[in-house]
Amino acid sequence: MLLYTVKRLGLAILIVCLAMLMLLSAIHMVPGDPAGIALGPRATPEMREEFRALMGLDRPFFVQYFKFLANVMAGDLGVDVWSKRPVSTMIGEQLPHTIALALVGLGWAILLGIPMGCFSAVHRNSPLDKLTAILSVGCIAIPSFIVSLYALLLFAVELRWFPAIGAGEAGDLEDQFVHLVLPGLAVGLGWVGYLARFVRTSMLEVMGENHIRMARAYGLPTRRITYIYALKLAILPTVALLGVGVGSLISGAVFAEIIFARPGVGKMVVDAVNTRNYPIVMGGVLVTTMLFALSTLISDLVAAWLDPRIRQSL
Amino acid sequence: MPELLKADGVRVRFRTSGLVNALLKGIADPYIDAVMRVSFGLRQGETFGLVGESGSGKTTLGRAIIGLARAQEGSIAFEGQELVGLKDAQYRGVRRNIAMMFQDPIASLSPRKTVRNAIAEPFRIHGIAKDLGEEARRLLRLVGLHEGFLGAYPHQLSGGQARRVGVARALALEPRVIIADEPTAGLDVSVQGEILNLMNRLQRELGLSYLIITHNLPVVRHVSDRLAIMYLGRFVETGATKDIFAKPAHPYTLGLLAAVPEPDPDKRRDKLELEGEIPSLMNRPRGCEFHTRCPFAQAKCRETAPEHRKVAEGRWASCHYPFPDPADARPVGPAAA
Amino acid sequence: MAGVTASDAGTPIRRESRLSWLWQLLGDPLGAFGLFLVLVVVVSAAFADVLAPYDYKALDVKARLGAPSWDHLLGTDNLGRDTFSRILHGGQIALYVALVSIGASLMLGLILGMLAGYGPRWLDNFLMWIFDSVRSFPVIMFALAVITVVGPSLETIIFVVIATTTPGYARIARASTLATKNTEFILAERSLGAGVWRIMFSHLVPNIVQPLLILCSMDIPVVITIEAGLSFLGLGVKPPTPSWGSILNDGFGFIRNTPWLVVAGGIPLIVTTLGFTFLGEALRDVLDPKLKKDR
Amino acid sequence: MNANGGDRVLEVRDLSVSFRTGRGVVRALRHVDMAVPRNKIVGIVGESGCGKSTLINSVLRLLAANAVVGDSSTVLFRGDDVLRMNDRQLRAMRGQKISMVFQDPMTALNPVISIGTQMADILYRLDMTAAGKRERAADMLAQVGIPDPMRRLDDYPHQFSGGMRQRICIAMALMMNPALLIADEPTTALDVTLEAQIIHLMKDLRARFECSMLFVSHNLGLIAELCDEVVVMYAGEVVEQGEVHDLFHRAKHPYTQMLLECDPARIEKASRALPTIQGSVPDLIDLPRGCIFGPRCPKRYEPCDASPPGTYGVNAIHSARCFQVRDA
Repeated sequence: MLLYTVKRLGLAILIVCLAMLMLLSAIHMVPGDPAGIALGPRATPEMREEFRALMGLDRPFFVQYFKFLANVMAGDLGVDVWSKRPVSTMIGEQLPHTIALALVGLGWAILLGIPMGCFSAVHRNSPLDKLTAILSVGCIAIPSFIVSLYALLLFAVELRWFPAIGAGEAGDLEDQFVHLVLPGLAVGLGWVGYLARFVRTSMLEVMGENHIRMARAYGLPTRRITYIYALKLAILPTVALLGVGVGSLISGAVFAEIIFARPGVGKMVVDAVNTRNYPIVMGGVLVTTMLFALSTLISDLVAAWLDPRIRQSL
Repeated sequence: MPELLKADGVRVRFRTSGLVNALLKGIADPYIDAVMRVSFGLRQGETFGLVGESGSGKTTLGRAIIGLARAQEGSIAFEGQELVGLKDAQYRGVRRNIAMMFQDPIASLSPRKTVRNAIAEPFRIHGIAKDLGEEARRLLRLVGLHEGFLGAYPHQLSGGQARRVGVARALALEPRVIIADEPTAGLDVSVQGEILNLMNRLQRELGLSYLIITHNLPVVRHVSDRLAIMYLGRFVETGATKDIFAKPAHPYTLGLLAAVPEPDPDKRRDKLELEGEIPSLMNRPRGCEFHTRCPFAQAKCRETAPEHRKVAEGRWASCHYPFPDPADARPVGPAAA
Repeated sequence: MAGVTASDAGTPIRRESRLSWLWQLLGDPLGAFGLFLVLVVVVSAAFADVLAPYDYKALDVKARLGAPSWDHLLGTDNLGRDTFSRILHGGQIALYVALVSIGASLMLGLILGMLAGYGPRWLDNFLMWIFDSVRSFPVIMFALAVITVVGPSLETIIFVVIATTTPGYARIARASTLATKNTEFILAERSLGAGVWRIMFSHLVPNIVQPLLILCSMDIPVVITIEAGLSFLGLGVKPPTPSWGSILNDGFGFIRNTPWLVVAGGIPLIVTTLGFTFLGEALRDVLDPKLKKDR
Repeated sequence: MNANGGDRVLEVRDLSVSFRTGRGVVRALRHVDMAVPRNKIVGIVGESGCGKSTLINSVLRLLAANAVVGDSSTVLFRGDDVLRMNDRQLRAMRGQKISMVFQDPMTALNPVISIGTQMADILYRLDMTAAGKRERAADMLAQVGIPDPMRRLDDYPHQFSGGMRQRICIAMALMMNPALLIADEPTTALDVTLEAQIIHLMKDLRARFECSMLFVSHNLGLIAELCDEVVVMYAGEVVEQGEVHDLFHRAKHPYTQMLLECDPARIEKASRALPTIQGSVPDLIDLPRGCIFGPRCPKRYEPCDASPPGTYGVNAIHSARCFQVRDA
């Protein structure tokens, strides 16, 4: 397990480093003046000069890269081109909202998706299984921003069950949570379907294995076979998948934040793209990428720990 | 008689884990020896059997001869031409002379190609311009299948039929040697006999030499002229088949023969010959590698490894204390009955 | 020669129709429904010029933000353009982006995946590292970063989609290659002396391409969603080119008073994504023998 | 209790099983009659597709969903009809009174649950403490020759070799002291020296546990080695059954005779011309009109083509489904 952790951690770090390299080289790959590209046509020559100095664009690329790495490690993501506020502070303000949104989305997915999948697998080919299949495939197919828009339209504008916009009063947890219900569902709905399908498939696969036949032949109670013998094995790939889910939830969060006018990293980055505020875009993308890498790392490690075959390999 | 194929001190090693893994786990030698310095010769028209349990290295040895596994040491010569160290492109010529039949008859045919294409494949690979349809029909006839099979896909064939197609394909380039890996695996007894009879007829008609890799002792007793018994990648005993079955020289051979149940309820055994399991290749025992399971092991066996030495005319064994004489060896197996 | 004809040689061969999968697909209600939706979308996009009652660019300020009526089936937008006509043309953009980028990802992914799976170990490790890094960007975030640098355009979207979906194809191609390359039939080919290229293209590709094609049909809705999503953020195709996303974006500002714009803009997206997803699921069930038994 | 219930643990009467498939109805088993007497080992032998697996799956009611069992079929386990049991009765029977050892020990154990838990779970019906169950499990492991059993209870299946896993499976099968043990080709996946060890173990255990056994194999040698009675199956029918010595030395059915002749292990003198059985196994969807073995039988005569033969007794413990036995 230790060996696996070390390897997996090393890989995660390498991946994040490469991702940063790609991000940094993006502005160098396009022909033309990087500062001009990053700041857009509205920028004055002074601003470009300032940007160059800020990003160290006058130095060789790899020096820039390692400087950048060092800065990131020290928590310095540069400053906002326009307001001159540190990007890390700005992200620090927005990030909790995005994480809360992603977690609520993930919560919906786990709470609804896994039981749905188990139910389908156990009652395979029953009418309810077919209904769940249609529902979950539908959930996967429909884009999250359509769900957000229609949810906003139906529950907030027409029915007025939930507040339409904003994140709720600061400090009022209940209000904040009420504001999270709708966007969270919109973000997580696709994953409800995806998890349901995935759990169903892996459950069915496990249920067909020889050792389950053997457990049946020994007359173990059906419940114990399903929820201990089969689920313990079928849950492993699902756990590993949850980490990947966070990535797509972050993508979905971008839309939910804009549609429900919520604060968050996604909204901040989209605004920055429109104003050509490259340091914020880069900082925002970097932080979400790290968040994604961290979540896949954690879910992989949890899955490995749950599996004695990996856990006991050193 | 001159030897068509000659292996001398062949050693095949595999890397067991990546370099990083080996470093992290502190494994000094991340290699295992699947085949450990074995030597034998195959004569024209002869059938040589490689016998062993799983992990004995018999399949790896077969694959090393046809160049699917790389021999790190030793020499494999076909008609005097050295094969070890040849590049893949140089091996092509060799592969017209040596063909291989794989263990699983159906899985060794490309699942999306018809029988006709499977049989024509060797001609295409070697750029031999012939009437491929006519060749395919001729080869099918040779192995006793009618033309209706030309358009069939592997999954539509029975095990025996697929095995025949495998034989036809192996014969396509008119090879001198055929390496047959478990030619009867997965076949029922009644079909097994047919495949062996077919291979036997082709051997007579075409003057083929066979290297048969198997764990099936009752079968190998009928089809092979000479045998090598393998254990942990080494030859523990070699010699003429009938001699080995009549009077095994190595305790492992004795145990192996005794482990084959005899289909006669009057001859039930009450004693077990071999206990324990085959050790891991990662962790070879010191001294004689068989001593951990040998009922006759003595102090010397735990200390020094025996050489593969001549114990009688045409017989070699890797044992410090081989069973010396036919009279002393207990009769085992149906051949001795 | 006596006894040439073998005992088990005479069993009749079962023949299967090559098109049996199509009948199976049509026999599955969801698959047939998905196919129907896909056909509707494809036909309406292909014949958009003929079917559209109005020029999608034509402004009619007097009729702006009109409700659905017999003149304008799905109403008009804030500039008085006919939403129905814009949706038909938007379908062209959506399908164009999907086909071009998925085709490219499939080819690229197949080649890179086979290289990783069949090539030396270091190449495998290197390629996997790159794939994992690209995949570690949340797609929309990656797109935003690229758009900031090169500016929004159709080509940018296609590039982003290719860059983000190729690793998925490559990983599957690699996994199938690894699973296939040590099977006996590949070893048998090698033992006959077949070269690397012959093995890769004549034997590997036909055996690994099927899961990739299934993934393609599942990815079309994903790509259409990315295009529409970016256009919704105002970072996709440039106006006045209609895209389903930009129609939604136009409507979003008026969601409280004239919601039909958002409703109408969302319908084609739902129809398309549902159609392709149902079709893809049904195709996978029909073609994947591993899942067949579970039906 | 049934009249014969006293000395017959299992009695299969007129068992017919068909499978509905896309190509048609596969008549996998037809009118199978057989029995396992108390404290006897009965071997079922036959080539692939002969219906051995369908037979044992019927006994345990583990048949696939598309299976149809004939109306007049009964499978009596100590007098109770297994085919007519409800789920609760079935569960009470499985594992407790009938248990099973599967073919492939590598896949028969759950990889994420420790051996000790899997073994103790079988005892879930007993009113015992967890520690007591563990002790019982360790005791069983010791009986099948696993060294240091108490410590190994917490290990997972991947930490055991194939031979060890099959020993564990046997230990699990004997946990509840079942009246009938079904072993489905338990040594096919093992090497020959391990096979010999497992067979040796089964003989050994048989002497210690009073237990009847149904042993399925395609290997005539193992049947001869282990069994008291033999059932020979061909294409879904029992063609011959009898006491093991009687059957091996005085086989009456041509199929049995040829099967014995074909076995290379029984051919004394090394030979390059091995006997075979002409023809191939019939299609179970489209059966021949007369005797099922007729098309391949060298001794076929007029009655064979007209109608299928019944089962005719050779002596009290030996019968064959062949007209020649009737006419003899």
